[in-house]
Amino acid sequence: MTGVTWPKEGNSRVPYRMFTDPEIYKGELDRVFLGPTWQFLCLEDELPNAGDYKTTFLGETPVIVTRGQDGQIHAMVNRCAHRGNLVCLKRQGNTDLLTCVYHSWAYDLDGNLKSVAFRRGIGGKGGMPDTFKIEEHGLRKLRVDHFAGLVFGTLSDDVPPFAEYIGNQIGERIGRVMHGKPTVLGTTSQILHNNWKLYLENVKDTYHASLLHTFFATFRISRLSIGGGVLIGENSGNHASYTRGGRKRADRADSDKLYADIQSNRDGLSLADPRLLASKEEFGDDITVQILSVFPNFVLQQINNSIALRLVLPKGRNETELQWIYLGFEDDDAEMTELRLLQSNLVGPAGYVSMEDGAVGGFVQRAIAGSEDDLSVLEMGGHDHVSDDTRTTEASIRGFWQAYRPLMGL
Amino acid sequence: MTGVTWPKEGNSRVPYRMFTDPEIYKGELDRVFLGPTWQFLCLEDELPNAGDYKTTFLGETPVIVTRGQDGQIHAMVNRCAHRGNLVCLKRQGNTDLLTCVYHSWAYDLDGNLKSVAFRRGIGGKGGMPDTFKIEEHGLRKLRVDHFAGLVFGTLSDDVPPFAEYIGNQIGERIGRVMHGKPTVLGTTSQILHNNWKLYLENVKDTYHASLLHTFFATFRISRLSIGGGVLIGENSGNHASYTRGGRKRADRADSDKLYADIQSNRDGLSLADPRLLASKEEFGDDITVQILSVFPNFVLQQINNSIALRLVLPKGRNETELQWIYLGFEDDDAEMTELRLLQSNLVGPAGYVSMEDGAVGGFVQRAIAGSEDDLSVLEMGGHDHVSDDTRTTEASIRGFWQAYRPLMGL
Amino acid sequence: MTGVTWPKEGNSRVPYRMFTDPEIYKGELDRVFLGPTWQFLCLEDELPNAGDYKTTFLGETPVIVTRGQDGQIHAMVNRCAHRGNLVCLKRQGNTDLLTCVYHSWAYDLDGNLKSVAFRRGIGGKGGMPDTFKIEEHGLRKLRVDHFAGLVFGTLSDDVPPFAEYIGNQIGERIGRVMHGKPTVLGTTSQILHNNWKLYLENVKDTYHASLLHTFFATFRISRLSIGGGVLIGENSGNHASYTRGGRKRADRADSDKLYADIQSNRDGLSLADPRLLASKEEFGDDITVQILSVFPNFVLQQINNSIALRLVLPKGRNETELQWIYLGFEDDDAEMTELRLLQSNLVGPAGYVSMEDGAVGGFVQRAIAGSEDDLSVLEMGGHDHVSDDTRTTEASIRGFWQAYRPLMGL
Amino acid sequence: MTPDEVVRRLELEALYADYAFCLDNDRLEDWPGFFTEDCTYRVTSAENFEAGMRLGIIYATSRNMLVDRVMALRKANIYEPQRYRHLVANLRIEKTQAAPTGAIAVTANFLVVRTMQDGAMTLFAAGRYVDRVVRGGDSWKFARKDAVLDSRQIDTLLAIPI
Amino acid sequence: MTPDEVVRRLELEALYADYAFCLDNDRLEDWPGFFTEDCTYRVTSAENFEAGMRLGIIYATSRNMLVDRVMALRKANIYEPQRYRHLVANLRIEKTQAAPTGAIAVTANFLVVRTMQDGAMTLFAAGRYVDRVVRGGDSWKFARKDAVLDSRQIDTLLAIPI
Amino acid sequence: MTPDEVVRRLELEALYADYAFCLDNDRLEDWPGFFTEDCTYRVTSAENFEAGMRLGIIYATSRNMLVDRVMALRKANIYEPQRYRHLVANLRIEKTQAAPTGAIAVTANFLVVRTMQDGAMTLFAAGRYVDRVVRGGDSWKFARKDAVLDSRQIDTLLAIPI
Ligand code: FES
Ligand code: FES
Ligand code: FES
Ligand SMILES: [Fe+3]
Ligand SMILES: [Fe+3]
Ligand SMILES: [Fe+3]
Repeated sequence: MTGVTWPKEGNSRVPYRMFTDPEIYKGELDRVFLGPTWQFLCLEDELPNAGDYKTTFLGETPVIVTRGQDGQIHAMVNRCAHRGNLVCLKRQGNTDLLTCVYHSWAYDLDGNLKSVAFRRGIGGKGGMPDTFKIEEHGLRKLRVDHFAGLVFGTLSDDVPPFAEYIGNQIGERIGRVMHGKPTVLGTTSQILHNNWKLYLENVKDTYHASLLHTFFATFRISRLSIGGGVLIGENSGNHASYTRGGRKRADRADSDKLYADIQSNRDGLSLADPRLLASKEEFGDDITVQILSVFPNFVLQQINNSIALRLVLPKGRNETELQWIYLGFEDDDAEMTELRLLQSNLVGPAGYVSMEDGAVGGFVQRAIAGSEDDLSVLEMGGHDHVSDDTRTTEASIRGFWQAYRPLMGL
Repeated sequence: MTGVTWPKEGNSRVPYRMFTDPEIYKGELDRVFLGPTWQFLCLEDELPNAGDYKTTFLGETPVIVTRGQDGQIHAMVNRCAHRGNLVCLKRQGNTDLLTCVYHSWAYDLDGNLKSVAFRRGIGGKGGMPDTFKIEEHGLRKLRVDHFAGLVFGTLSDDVPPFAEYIGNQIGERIGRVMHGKPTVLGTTSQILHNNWKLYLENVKDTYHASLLHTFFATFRISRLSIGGGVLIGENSGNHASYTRGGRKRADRADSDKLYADIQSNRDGLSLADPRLLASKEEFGDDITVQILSVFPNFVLQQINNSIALRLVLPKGRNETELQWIYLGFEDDDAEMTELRLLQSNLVGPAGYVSMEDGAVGGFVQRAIAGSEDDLSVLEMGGHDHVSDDTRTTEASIRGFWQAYRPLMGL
Repeated sequence: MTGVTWPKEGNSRVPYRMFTDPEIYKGELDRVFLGPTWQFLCLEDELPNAGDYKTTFLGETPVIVTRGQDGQIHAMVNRCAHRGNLVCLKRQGNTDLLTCVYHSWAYDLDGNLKSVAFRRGIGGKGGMPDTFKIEEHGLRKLRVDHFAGLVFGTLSDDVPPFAEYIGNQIGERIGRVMHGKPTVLGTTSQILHNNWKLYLENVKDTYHASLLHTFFATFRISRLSIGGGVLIGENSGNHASYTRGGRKRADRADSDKLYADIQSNRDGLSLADPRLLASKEEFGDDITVQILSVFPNFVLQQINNSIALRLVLPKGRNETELQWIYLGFEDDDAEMTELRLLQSNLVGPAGYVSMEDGAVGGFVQRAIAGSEDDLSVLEMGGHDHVSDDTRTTEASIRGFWQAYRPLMGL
Repeated sequence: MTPDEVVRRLELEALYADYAFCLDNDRLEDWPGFFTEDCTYRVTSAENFEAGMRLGIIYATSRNMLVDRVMALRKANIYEPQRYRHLVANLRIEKTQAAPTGAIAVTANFLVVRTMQDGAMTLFAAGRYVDRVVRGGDSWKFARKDAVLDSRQIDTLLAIPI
Repeated sequence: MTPDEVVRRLELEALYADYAFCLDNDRLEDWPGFFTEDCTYRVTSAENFEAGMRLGIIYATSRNMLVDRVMALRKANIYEPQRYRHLVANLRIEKTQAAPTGAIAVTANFLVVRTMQDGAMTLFAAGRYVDRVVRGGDSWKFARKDAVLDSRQIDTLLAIPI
Repeated sequence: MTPDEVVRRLELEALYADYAFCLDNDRLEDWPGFFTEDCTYRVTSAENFEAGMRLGIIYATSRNMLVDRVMALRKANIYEPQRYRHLVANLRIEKTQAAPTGAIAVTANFLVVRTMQDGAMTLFAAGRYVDRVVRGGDSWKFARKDAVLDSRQIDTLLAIPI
């Protein structure tokens, strides 16, 4: 689409231009975010009652999600069919009718135009011409699909249903975490000074975790030397990585040896208040960390008992909003809730094992200025993008590009 | 000029791209603001004495307006002929000579270059070559015209004189308001996060007032159900809308019925201190509200006894400065002045019936992101752009596009 | 390279577009700053010990400068060969290895890749393929050259050695000022709201000093009527201007006459505490002010005993960072140091004779909006760019454009 | 500084803290209570203020007008959810003023940061209060308050008072 | 205002000044000392706070957890050199509170400007402290501190506490 | 806190309020009067300050040099019309200091918002004052004032002092 020709090495090389070029970015908004992809809209439980609504985005396009009178969830572009005003101004609320403040055109919760103020004019003067058909002027509707209490939307008619889009393996991995009726413990958001794809690469990057996040290695929460692996979906843009058996501190010596030369290792550190790292077996499979992504911009995280959804919203070619929704489950007892709240110190903008991810993308963005024609190197674990029972690999990042390139014609 | 082809429906459809495209914006700065249009510079009375000057803009191009020794008002581009420095740094002042601070080149109040520092060099060395002709290096001059105490300027030689440009009807409407020697009661300014044309559409939008500004309807100051209409000039970019007889609260019941279903209606509200809405018959024609615009970016407002000039300055494709100059007249008595000051609460950045206009353009700008190829619908009152004695119409907005499109070759 | 055709008048005209056009700016980053030019990196004495490093920029490209184990100074692009992270996050420091925080790839002080974390994978799984050659993945290296304790770098293999690049005359002028082992007295930085070339023009503009900086003329520190001149190097982008005999207040009357009509002259001003202007003969040649520039963006200043380096860094087409490094010499006594500290009030962001330079470029940038097709006039002192013993000339600015245009193909 | 002056200064600092708390925490209904019944309240720009122009962006000549302003903000006007954060500092009591019972001229500097529902923060206003306070029963009230903004420009709109 | 109240108010103002000084001048090791051993410290957003959601961006339920936070910032976490500048003002002592010896509810407004090593300054945070202070020996300590940020968005990351 | 300490703290707060008022309201001619005759005044960056580098962006070693600075700003230097708004808070008096008559080490945090004539506002400076004040007759004066800016970057220029 844009003068760029992809390097012959395929997915193990990425031109830095992909993170800086305004044309690429404009193309993505259209071809990826308004294209054949599923994007997270909300939790079913965020809209319990008819008339509940919240607003979000497909890329930079504002979207309304509602719970209709029919009890179903609907989604539409948040742009009035008259002169383009935002129909919903609040981030969330409850209403019978979606009424645009500009000229009071009113839509039902499915986005159908119901009334046009002064449509017939006043005293026989003014008003809309007879040729105006109210049914031709609804809000633009999204396709909506559900999975494990999560709601996704798309503007594409061609993309397969969500379950098919993610495939069985990834589906099971989502189900594993969403094992109950979710309750929102809180939300937060970060502004990242980098292209959205640099954050996605970071999420899929099983290689960096124990190296960049020295807290991980230092307290032996997760190390590459601990068992684990990465699953890559049939649609290679979807992935799930996992760490196993973190809690049994097997052959510490060995693993320390492996990390000995690596700066990310610090010795002799221990917590004055260890409650932070106390965790409870919740999933019955001894998987202590699972990071999962659905192409293009949704992340589901489980770190011990800390569970969070992350939505990655592009805000320009070198700015990104990272939204966090922290979850518990309805049947959590007080102790479990407290555990989740304490473990939330591990993640988010101030997270012991995530704060670096808020900055590293911006470092890359700054470093590649003036090097748009250079290439990043993605050869860890080879050149392909298949599941593997190691995390010492960049396979799932290559999988991301494998899914991304055809959409962009690259 | 730019890949855009206008929709076949003509002025009753506008591509959202018109408000977002950087090429369109660049084209406007050149073809509209530096083109064959008249733009407000100042009030004659703002520059009472020879040597008085103030600075303003044609689009983004800085301009100086002066009162010359000849008693005439002159205007020039505020850019030194030497190396392009701003000649006037202050927003207003008084001076004999316009001296550039960079190298002290000095211009007279008409913009003619009068002296070049060290033009002959020093001790026979340096200085300007003999080929340098001082008379070839003046400031770029504007054409200036006057109407009812208002001063307008243009860089075009082709645009007809101002009176002809606006036509008789609009001219009378200006004269009606500017019925005395104006005095400035104060000024303010708003930064709007939208394309300048979204604000112009809003000003010309007789349909929105009583719907968006619920204060209007709630206190029955102006309703579409009250008599009124819109005048559209021969140059359809100029308009004046008016509300009649607001003060007699005729058939309140009827009108309440009309507004019954509309959210903008609130019942049972009354002011604890009604002095705010006390107004005085000033114009002898029972017109309580008149909003007038001169293409492309000047607005004259009368709301009861609140009179203000508004200048709409583009500051990028999605930012606009809205400048307000509040007026009274020399022969106002103290009571009338107090009335105008109190009624100024109706307008401006905190105005009871205008604050929404400061935000709604920004809402549209945000809503149309990712929908540049969609169209806004301007069918209220039909498809043409002629005067009508109803305000339930978007005719004057269509008139704006009718005037705008040929300038842009659209 | 870009639709621009240069005016037939040659270097005595400059299209304002050169300061506003995004394409021109992008071209400069590549052709000027990453092209065949030498740019200041640091003082040798800023990196006294092996392992010392600091970071700076070539244009917008981040650079690391190190003192290697070999005692030599090395420079490389500050971008990891793996996935493009900034290798050095701190502005300065000391280290044995340059280790990237993202995945712990480690480089030696010359920029050679030394180790890749988990290169061989773990337990026979993952890791880099055998085809990966560590020696092919170092940091991109700069050529480095030294002159009079100053370190310069370039990414070009073709540009001649630094001494040749500046030529003898300019070289002598640098040596004259850098007469000892420099010590840094302090640093500061200014953000200028103008294109970087407007600041370079200002530095080379011997015509403006006593006119814009009225403090100069008012206190008779430097006047065009005092002896002086400008040297222009064989590479006409390099220059040195000088003022002679400022301290003997010869024919004050004459000179006052010359300045009589010029606004920059103020009479009867004297300092309540004259210590500010007390200065000491330091260079034995009675040159009180010398301003020197090396193409494209380095400045060496001597004003009385105030010595400073200035580095001009582009931060976008209309923003520039101006970095100052104030110097003394190791053998300065306390009195001399105090003298330099007091005289530093003359320069920098609050400098009596430099604060105007921080703003005037921004004034030009604002003034030329909408006048991109107009031309600035550079005819003071004629049309050529040769050395002259007058400062009433713009010859060295024309020299700048003479050096700039071929690089840009203009 | 006499003990009375000490107490007065601290009471006035508390007054401004309470005033800011009211506006920053959506207690608009309490806001008119900080003023006398016949108060004058105005938001204006330094430019207008120093030119002696009486026009205000908001101009009220009675406490009831403040009540009306709140009512309109609650019931009539439409604006996006937003909140302010006032920082009021550098309180000055004009030396020339009479006993704590009399009217006192007070000035203070303020910054107002505005935060929109999506989290966008802007430095919305900087300026000074030029006030006249009087002792009303057991508390201090504003007989006159001019919120003088340094800037002539308002970002988008001014809904919540300053 | 009684003499005791005068002293208490000024002591509390000094407490917040010392607290800000500690964070703004890289004295992180002193920071836990401003809290009681069983303190609760939380950084949260107005949105979460007003929705009664307990989640914090930082959430600590003991002074030792603050010690651990400092240790991690010093030894484990990686972030660019940066500094804060706190402006704390509009201190309010809830009238309804008991004698200076007992626990006192205090609120104050703050701004935090963050400056990076290259000189880039941003308005990083605006909000209010909602605190409970107790008399600990000869000084005041925070038994509970909620730093409630007006914005739901954090620029890049939050390393140094608020 | 003794009654003397109460009075001293409030007098010093008033001093900083008066100092800010002078700079924010174009009373530059009054500015040198806040200093002792042999004062040292400096505006510098935290980077220089902490590196022990003596260089100042402004560096004056006498009140007369401040008088000269004002004269130059009025008569010689050219800069666009602009105004500052200082917010000074978090005043700290070093405990270790002597009686109110002696010299006192005082620190305070400041923000300065700069507003240009067109209305553009920027957060111009954030930082701390590191001062030494002495009792001069019936008022406090600065024997030394270091305005230490957190940022190494100055936007455009620094004309009006901090
Ligand atoms: S824009 Fe929505 S009703 Fe007009
Ligand atoms: S730019 Fe105006 S005199 Fe040189
Ligand atoms: S980016 Fe540097 S090690 Fe991976
Ligand atoms: Fe990570
Ligand atoms: Fe309106
Ligand atoms: Fe200069």
